Amino acid sequence: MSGAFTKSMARNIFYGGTVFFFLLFLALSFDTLSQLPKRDMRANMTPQIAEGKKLWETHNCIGCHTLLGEGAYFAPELGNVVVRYGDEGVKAFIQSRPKEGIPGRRSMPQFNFTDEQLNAIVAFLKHVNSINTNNWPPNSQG
Amino acid sequence: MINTLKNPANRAWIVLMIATGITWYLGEIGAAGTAAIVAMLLIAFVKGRLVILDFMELRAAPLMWRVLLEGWLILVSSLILIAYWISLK
Amino acid sequence: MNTIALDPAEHHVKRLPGDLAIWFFILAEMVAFAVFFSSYAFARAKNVEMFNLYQQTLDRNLGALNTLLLITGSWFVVLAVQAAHRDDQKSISRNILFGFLCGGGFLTVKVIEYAAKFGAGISLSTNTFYMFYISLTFFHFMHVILGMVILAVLWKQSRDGAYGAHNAHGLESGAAYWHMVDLLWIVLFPLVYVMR
Amino acid sequence: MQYKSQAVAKPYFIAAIGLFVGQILFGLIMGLQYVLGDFLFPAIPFNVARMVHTNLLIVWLLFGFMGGAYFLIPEESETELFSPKLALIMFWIFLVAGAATIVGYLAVPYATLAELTGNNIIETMGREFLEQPLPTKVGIVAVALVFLFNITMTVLKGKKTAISLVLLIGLWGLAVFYLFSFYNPANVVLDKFFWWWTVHLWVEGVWELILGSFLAFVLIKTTGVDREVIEKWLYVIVTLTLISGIIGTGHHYFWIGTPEYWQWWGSIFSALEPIPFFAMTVFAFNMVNRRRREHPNKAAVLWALGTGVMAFLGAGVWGFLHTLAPVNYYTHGTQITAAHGHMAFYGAYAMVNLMIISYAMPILRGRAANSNRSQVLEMWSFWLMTVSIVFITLFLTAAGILQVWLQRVSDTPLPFMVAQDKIALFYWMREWAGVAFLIGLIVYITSFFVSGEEKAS
Repeated sequence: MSGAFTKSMARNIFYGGTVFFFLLFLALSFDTLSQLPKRDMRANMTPQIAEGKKLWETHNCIGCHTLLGEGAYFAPELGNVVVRYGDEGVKAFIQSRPKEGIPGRRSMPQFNFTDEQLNAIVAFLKHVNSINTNNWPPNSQG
Repeated sequence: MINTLKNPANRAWIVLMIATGITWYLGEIGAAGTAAIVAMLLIAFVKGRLVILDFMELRAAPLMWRVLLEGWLILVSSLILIAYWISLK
Repeated sequence: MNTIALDPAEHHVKRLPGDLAIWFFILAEMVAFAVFFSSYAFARAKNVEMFNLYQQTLDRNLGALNTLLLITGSWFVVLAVQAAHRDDQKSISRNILFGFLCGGGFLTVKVIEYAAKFGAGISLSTNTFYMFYISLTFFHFMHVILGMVILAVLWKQSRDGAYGAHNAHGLESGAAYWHMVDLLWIVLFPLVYVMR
Repeated sequence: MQYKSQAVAKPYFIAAIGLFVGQILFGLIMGLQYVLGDFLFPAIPFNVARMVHTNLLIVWLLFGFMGGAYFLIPEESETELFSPKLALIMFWIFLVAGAATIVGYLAVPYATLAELTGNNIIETMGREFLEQPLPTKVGIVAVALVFLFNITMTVLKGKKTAISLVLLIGLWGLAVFYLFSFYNPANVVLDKFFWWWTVHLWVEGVWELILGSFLAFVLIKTTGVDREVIEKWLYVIVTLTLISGIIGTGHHYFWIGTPEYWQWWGSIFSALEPIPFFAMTVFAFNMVNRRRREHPNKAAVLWALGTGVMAFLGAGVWGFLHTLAPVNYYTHGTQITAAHGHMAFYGAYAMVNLMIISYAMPILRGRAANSNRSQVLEMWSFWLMTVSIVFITLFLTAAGILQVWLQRVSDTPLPFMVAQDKIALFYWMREWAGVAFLIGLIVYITSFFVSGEEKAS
């Protein structure tokens, strides 16, 4: 007979282990939150950027694109799109989407944004591009 | 005194204390390089094995558990050795 | 629940002390540490100069002192288990208490060491060496705390006479965990503080 | 059926399967849009189809979890449900709210939906998987709380077993971590950081407790192995899950603006995440091999074994493939992630729900197990769906490897869409595997309507 195996011991380890690792996770998260101001460029935050994020969300851009690699994988990464196209290029692209799509191609809807809204979106994307992401993505193609 | 030394845990404790002193001393004299690394790993291995066998009392445990724990020690020491060997090249 | 707690050497029964469940947990923890240790070693191989440079800033004396404290703490707990096997009630709780105090000593020394490092503005994000130094030692630090919580429970239970020659099961399980904390430090100390 | 009130599980299971069908149909639409880009455009753009696909998945899994809990808890607690009536009311509220949300997604543009549903009060919409409008989010919380109240009261007045305790912790965790979906700061890094507290701590944390307790319950019932043995292993497995999975959250914190050390913490702990899944597989096979009786419901046992294996492959192996930071640097946000997601969700959560449905449904319909003919059909559907998902995963993995190669690793990286065009063949094959999956699902549903000699309960 090699060692007993009791349910109460297994249960205690479950509770103890869970609490232990959750506390460790909290400690690491706490450190992360204290480090983030140096990395997330919050000092540059403006109402315009916040407005851009809201537009990004209310048009469900993440349903096709990725942002810092998170989202759907149907359309290009946008965390660095300003590097690829430049501010004006991004605006022109969004504005020029045909209402009925492009025959046979993956199509982006025409959202009829105002100039002000387009500026906000670009401000948001530029802000995301400025975040310290440990050099991700590997190249400008995202 | 002799009785005290009959207890394997007491013997292990003495060896562990001395071994720690040696590692510390090696650090103090700035020992580095292959010989120092091998010596320290060897000391750590001996110490770890004493803890496993005499503190955890796995000397008399089913072979599987001895193998698992001692295997862990061998695995970790070897991985460290390999990494340090790479760094010396 | 009750297990045979007789001296196995006399009876030639191969027996794993403590509960099988705690050994699974110990193994899982040791696997995590093994990956961590080798990550350190291989990360160092890519950046030897930096690791060697910053290793010099660590306090080897405090590290060695902590090794002695943990080894001694472990030893006391072995004595407690042995006391349980011969039903020496008083000695059980006394030795657990000594083990606990050694753990407390370890934490105190570690806090002194951390205070100096954090005071110098060192954090997880300072560089890869300090990232590993803090991660490994802090991960271990929390294990010492958990081990001490376990010892505190064992101490309370032993004072209530929960352990003896025929029931050392829980005590052995907690002891095994405490020895693991010791074992991990025995690898960690030379690896992070001394080897170069 | 041992307790009358277990019957409330039935509508939950039926709704779950119905929504599952919807999920697959929208999956097929998306699959086609991958190769015929303007399919259904502009009526159903890809982002809408995807939102419906993933939200239906979440909702049907939640229906399955709730139904499973309503079935399991009375039997474990050896008492009637605290309030079957409340359970039925919540069923209709959740179903109507869910359906209204899906209709909202499809009927009006998302921005209009946001406007109409008070997104301006608290901005929570437009984040992956948490696209639900504010009223739906509040509704989910309300339904979850009432459900938890009902279940918890039942456990409190009855017997407290390990299975019901683990299940309760899982379900409470599910509700608590969903609350992070209400936190959406303008700071995108903070937003993403806590977004994972819902998403990761669900699927690689508390949901696994639900999975483990369902699996343990069905194994006790079908194998007759001692409860004591099974519950001990349940504890060991869920412990392994949480000690690897909680810090494993770090594998999402490599490239989203969070500090570099997560690359180490995340890689190390998520590398351990396959272990609990492996343990679960070994556990399931072990218990079935040690069975003390031949349960007439062979199909349920097949699902139980299947969920162990597929969860290990999908979540464990396919997760490990791209979880180490140096690999993830190249694979992050590519079809590799999609491949892993499909097999992991199917293997871990779709299959465990199908398992509990397979076990409970015949009992709810007044028999120990379905007729042989029905079970044979169900097992066919098991193999059809499982093999299809394996192929979907393999094709997406192939597509992903090529994508990584062309777009990320290459010295002359191709633009996203150029790379996508080059791997279209794999998307076509994935779509056909998806069609096979739908056939499997149709076979599965058919098995409910096949009669034959039934086994008395």
